[in-house]
Amino acid sequence: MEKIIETQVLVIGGGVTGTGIARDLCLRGFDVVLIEKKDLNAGASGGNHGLLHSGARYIASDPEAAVECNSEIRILKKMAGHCIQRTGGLFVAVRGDDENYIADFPGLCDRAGIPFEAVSVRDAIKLEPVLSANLIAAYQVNDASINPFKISIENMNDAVSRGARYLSFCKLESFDMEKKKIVRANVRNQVNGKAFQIQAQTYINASGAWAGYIAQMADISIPMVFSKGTLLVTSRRLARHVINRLRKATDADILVPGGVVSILGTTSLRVDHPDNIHPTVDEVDYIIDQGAQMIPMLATCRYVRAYSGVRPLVSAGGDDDRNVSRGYTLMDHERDGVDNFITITGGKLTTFRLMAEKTCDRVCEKLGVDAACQTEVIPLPATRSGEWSEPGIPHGGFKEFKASGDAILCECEMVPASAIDSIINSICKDKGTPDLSSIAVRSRVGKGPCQGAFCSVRILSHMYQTGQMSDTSGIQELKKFLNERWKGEHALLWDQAIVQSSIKEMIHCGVFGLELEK
Amino acid sequence: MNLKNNATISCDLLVIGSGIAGMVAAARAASLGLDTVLTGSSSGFFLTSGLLDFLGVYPVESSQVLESPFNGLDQLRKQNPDHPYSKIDNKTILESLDFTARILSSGGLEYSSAKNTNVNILTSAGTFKPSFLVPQTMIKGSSIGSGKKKILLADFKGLKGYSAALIAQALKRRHMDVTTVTIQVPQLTGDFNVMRMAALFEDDAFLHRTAKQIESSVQDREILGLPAVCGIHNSQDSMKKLENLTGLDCFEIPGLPPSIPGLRLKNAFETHILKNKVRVFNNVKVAFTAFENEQILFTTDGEPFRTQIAAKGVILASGRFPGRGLAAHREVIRETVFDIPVYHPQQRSLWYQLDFFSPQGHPVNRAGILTDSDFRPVDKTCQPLCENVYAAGSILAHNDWTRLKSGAGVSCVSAFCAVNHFHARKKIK
Amino acid sequence: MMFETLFYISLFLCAAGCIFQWVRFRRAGLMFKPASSDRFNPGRLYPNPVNLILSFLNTIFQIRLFAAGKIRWLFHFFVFAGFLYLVTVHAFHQVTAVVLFDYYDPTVDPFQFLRNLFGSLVVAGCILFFLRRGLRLRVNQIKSNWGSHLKYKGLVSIILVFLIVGTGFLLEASKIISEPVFMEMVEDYSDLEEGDELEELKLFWQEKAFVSFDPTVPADPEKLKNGQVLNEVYCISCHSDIRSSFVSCLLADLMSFYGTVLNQTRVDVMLYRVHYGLCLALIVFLPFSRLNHIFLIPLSIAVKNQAPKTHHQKTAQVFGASLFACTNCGYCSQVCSVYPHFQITGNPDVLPHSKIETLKKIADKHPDVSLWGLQKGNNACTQCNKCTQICPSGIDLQTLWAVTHRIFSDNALVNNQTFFNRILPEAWADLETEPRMLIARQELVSDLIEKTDAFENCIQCTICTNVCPVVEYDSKDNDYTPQQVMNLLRLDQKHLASGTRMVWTCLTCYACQDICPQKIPVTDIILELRHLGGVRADAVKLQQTVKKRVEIS
Amino acid sequence: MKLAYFPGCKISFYLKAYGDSFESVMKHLGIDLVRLEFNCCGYPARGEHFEISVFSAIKNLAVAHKNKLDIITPCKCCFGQFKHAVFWYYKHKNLKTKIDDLLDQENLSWDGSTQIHHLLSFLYHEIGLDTLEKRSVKKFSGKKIAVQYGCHALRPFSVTRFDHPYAPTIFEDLVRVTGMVPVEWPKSTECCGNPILEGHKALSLTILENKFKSASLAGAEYICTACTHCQMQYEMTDYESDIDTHGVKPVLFTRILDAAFGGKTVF
Repeated sequence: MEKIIETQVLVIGGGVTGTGIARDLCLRGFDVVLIEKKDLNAGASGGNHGLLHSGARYIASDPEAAVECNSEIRILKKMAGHCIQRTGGLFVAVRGDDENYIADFPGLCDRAGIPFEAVSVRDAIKLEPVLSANLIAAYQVNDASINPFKISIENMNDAVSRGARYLSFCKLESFDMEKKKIVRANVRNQVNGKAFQIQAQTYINASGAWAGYIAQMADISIPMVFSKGTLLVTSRRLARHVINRLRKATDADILVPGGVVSILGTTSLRVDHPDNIHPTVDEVDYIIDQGAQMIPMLATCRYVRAYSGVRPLVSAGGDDDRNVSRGYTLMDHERDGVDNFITITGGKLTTFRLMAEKTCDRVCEKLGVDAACQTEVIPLPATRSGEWSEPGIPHGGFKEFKASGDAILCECEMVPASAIDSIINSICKDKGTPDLSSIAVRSRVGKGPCQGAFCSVRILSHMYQTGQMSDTSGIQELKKFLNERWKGEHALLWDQAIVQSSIKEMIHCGVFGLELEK
Repeated sequence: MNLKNNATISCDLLVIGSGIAGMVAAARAASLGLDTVLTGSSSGFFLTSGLLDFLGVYPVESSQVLESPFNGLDQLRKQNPDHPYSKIDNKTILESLDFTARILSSGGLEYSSAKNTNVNILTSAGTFKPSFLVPQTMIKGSSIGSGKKKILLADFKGLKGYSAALIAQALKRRHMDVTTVTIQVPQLTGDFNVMRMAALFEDDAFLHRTAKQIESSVQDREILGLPAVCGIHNSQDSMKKLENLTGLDCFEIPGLPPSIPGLRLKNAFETHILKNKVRVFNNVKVAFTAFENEQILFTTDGEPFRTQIAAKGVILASGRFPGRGLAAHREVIRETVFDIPVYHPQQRSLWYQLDFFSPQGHPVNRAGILTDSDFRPVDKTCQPLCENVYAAGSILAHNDWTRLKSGAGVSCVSAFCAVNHFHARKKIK
Repeated sequence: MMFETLFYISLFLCAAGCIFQWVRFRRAGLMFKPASSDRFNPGRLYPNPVNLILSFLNTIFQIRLFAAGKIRWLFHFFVFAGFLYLVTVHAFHQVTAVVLFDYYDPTVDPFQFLRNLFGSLVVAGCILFFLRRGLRLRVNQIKSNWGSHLKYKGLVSIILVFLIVGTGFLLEASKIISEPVFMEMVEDYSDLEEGDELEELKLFWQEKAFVSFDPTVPADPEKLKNGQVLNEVYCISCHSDIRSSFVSCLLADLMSFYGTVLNQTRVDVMLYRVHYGLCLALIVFLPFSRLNHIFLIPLSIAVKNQAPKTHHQKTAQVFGASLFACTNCGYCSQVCSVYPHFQITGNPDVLPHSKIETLKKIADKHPDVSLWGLQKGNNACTQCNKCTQICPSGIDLQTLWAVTHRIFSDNALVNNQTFFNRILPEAWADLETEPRMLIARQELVSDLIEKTDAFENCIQCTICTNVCPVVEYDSKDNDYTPQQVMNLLRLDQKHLASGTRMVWTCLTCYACQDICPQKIPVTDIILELRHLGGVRADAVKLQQTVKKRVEIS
Repeated sequence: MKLAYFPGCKISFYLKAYGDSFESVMKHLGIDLVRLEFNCCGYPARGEHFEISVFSAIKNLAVAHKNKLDIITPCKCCFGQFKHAVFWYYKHKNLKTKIDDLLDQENLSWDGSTQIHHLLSFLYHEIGLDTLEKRSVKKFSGKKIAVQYGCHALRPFSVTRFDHPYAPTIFEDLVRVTGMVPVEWPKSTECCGNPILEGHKALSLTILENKFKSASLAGAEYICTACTHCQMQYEMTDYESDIDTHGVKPVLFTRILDAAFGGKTVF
């Protein structure tokens, strides 16, 4: 007999939109279940800059999105301030950039109501000494950086604390349809392979790039376009501000500070399928060469990781994916003959709250519930479980925690054993299975220059030693984790990075012989 | 080694690199009566396991673990004529490994092998690694491979990156009879380091206390596995004492760096070569300046105490990327001392496989320096670059040692042979 | 009568001055008394008689000064020896010469000659002094824009001495040429009336002893002969040949050109008053002038020799008055081992003679003291003992610096190592104020923490931590390990790194640096972090000193 | 042979015995020690103020250079500091310019030619073991002694070029000349603890105690030093009575040598 879970709303997809919707619905008093086939932010939510746009980037191509961004960034700064770093942003142009665009910029900003400030070239270089000497124009705007993992974790935590249920590693397999309605969702737990069913009044498809596949299960076709974007993470933070290239939005023109690193991106490459994407050497080289025009240091600095995300876009025809609106797409599938099914896809990290709000409004409408959105007024509470996803800023009281016998397990990002324990606890509380990957989502483990060479073994040993893991899957776990890291590493290996990856290989292949393990 | 400002020293042989290859080369040169200078940093030993592999896996594509390295050697030579082993006969290989074991013994560290067969050593990841020359403190562990022994695994509370439970679970997968015990170390609290742990093993009181803690877990156990931290300077004695105290056979399990067995190896090599009057420039980088009158001239860094070194021959044992013998740039891989052309996959996209644990290994790991049959680096026309420049160790091309499990073997053998060749050539003159 | 009254008044003032100074010295002494927690209490410091005698001999012959600087010794010796004679034999002749020598009279030889001789020694010494000052021959040529207050100290005293001796000579000369004095003498010591005989005596004194008569006595060899006879009858018993007072004689010769005018105005009486007044002024001024070193030096030397033998015991107490024995000669600063420190920073309080001056100010609760500068300067001291060895005043400077150091520590004005020992690195990193000092101090540094390639290659292998003796022995209290400090730099947390205990406990044994497989200059980076933290801490402490100043003094 | 004698700051007050025995040894060897007007080597300012530490050292070298003499010092820290300063002097071009200017004001200059000797390296390389052997009239056969290398001379090797930074041998060889038997003890190249004596006294003394313990375990009767700071640290036992020396006595190498040469030192 298969288990059946009953709920009001089922949210499919644990990205920033999905978790945002879950929280919004909970605040409106709904009973919510969220399923995710992997773990939080496994898709585009985890594969982006972590940039909150001021909107200035879209003033020419998409003025509407620009206005949205401008209002959302204000709300988020107020409501989720602890996930946001108020870095400020710069738009800079270098010799050779389109002068007409530079000239139009102030006017377009004014029209969209986006605050900006012209900065002299000398002042800009004083603000950010890494900028190229070829600078010809600079404007200051209100960009900010956000920790996308933290915002998802916090959203989900808040939702769970308000009664929502979060089921990770649960993949939707099919819908049971009856009379223009979805009556049940068939779900399988990816870890233990057990199937179960979820019965809901409304089903929300917030699976981002996978929205087309989910809709397919309800016999609905969404013309999805997959645009792969690749980003590079430097080993240390190069600039304090978000630095945008002042030109028509194109490749590798944004450098975002993310805690102690900087993130350079991105590219736009049409791919056929959102799964199994990874950065390639050619992309990496291209990004670096482009970025170096704006910030010469990018040509020589060290990168610790590259990663790719897939932008979920709904096709409107045309070839260049950048012309496809970055605005979100909300589809009530009533028009397609399924009454209780809504798809929300597309959009941007910056507007995730707005997307959740609009989606939930539609849910209320459909279910005839009169509840207003509250994410605009109720701040997102900060919890401890999001704490260790903060990039590398060592946490206070180092001495005390050392005196208490705590050991640092991840040296690069200084994550102590106690943090790992508390992360494991919170995963267990969500009925998840703690493993290296899920710990890595919730902390900075494996994200430093060693890319898991040491911390993987240390954390695994720690879990065994403390009995938090006790089966024979240890070696497989280790291999899986390292291979996941490897995806983002192999295209960046030269200079010091190749030294460190060689040492990693020395340990895990040379000494442990893990490649021989089946 | 006190040297005056801008001094010039001359020597028969300059060994660049203080890894296994460099150490063996220096020791061999000293044993042949050559006036030898050794440069480079020996701290890379901390990153090694302390095991001296010879050839553990071949062919790599099929992950064939070799019972005896000689089983795979012929096939390797046939399929890969550029591999360093293809340039040496079996007798010389054994001779050089024997030589290595002897110099380590003279440095106070015993290594042994199991009669021309590989020894499978349990690692702290719970895997078995085929190796050849094995430190005395680990050799007993090879007996558990049969699966008949009743094993007790111990770990120390607070020792990071090592868990008896993890290894035990991996062994259980192989249907072995294994139990675990965790030893408390009151002297060490919090985040302590391996060296401290290892130093404790030289203290008899600590050994007694440890044995006492294990006592109740001994029961029917036959063999005790410990992390490889049992003493720095006198590991064999510490081990013996512990065996007497517990009544169990003991063996060490190598694991994450910093590695104590590696440190012992470093100490043993250094003791031997310093005893044999090799002049050591520790942690000093040399820059090649010129070939002149059959001598090869170098300068060390550190103005104005810069030292000129004039050598009649050079062994280039500067290692790969971690040893800074090779430097990878975005487009190209370079050799750092002479800028010898490096054999490597042309495009960077071909350097690495998508799977980190790909059995055939990453093509970039076969990159390196091509040599003639005497281990002299060759240029594009396959002519030796210089009469008396030799290359040895991991810098040699076509040797993916992490997959082949051939790291130390290639280092010992190529260094040994390169010095022999140099010596022979010098005598003829 | 009036003169005597004035004399006693000035003696009284001098005594009062001495008492005042004694109180001041005691107060300085209190500053340097041992803390109750000190393990070594040397007891009270009083000189014993033997030491006093030894140091008295040193005072007379100025042996220490002779060792330090010959020219300086020369004029000191001239002035001191000459003045000593004048004071004992001339000024207080009633209690010295008159008692000792029954034939004493100031105008007979050898006294008349010796007075001139010693007087001229003093004058010569003073001239040497002025010349040396004027020609910048002064040994202490430390270029700085500070401390002009030091330059004129001692100048007042030497001018006073010079004036006293100068007026003495002038007085003597003016008496020689004085007709009224001559007439008084004739009245008192002869029965001569107006007439030829008197005329003959006058002529003799006019020709042989420069007395200016009005009108001038006409020359006549016959009368002169008679005058000589009269002189032998009446004067010679009390007046040796006037030429043995060689200086005054010379002056009299010169003055006699204006003799008439001078005599009419009774310049001799005037000069007498000036001379006497200056002497009284000297007496009153004595406790406050530089001249008090004549007494303080022997005292401080005697106490120094008295103090306990080991340095550790010595650091318990310093004799307060020895501070004031300093004459600011500057020899100490000249040999100071950390003089290059002063050359680079320009902080005068690195140098001993400036430090003493500042300490005096602290003892006097002077409102304008840079405690910070003094603390920095005193911390730089390497305790090489050179200043103590050379100090002509024999001040126990070595101990003084040690005690000063302790005073600062006791008052929470600690050195940086201790400062960071008490601070949590996180709090330190959060310190909002980026002190202005940071910008003001343009220093050259090794620049390792700014160059990412110095530390970015760290692979977190923890080998450095494994070989670090501090990590080994300080495991309980240590916070970040060496490789974690390197990692903090990678994480752009240099201020946090500079406040870690690791950085300030580092033994600088370079074990980590030489073993690092990535050749990261770990120790050099740690040293630079110390430098960075130190500069920032100095700025913080500078703000504190304003508050502390009140408490310390 | 004439050498400029750089005693360092501490000898004259804290460790007269070292200065006296050093001079006596040099006299035996026919070395003419010249005393010049030196200042601090700059070691105490290392980490405190980079410029001062380098400038102090270079100024001393310039003074020696003016007198056309090489420098010899019995102190490891002074030796290491000289080397360290020279390293930075050449590496840091702006610093060099500034220092050259300051030297110029005092009519000094330095061209890098001055050789810097430490007592041990001088004895080993310039005098030679044979000469020392010949001069040693008295032998202390069988006495077991642990030698204490000082950190700042040993490391970083690339700067100091003293001896192998982890497996040095010259001190042992020199001690053997006097007939003493150097013991192998793991802490011979470890720090004595002196640099943090003021700031972290307890820790400094713990390190010291462990050194005594280690030497005692190796069977040594004496710990032999050739560094002012090391010796001062070991002599802390005179002031801190609760330090357990495990019966090991610290002794200055020059005192042993002086006694061996038949000098005044009674050992």
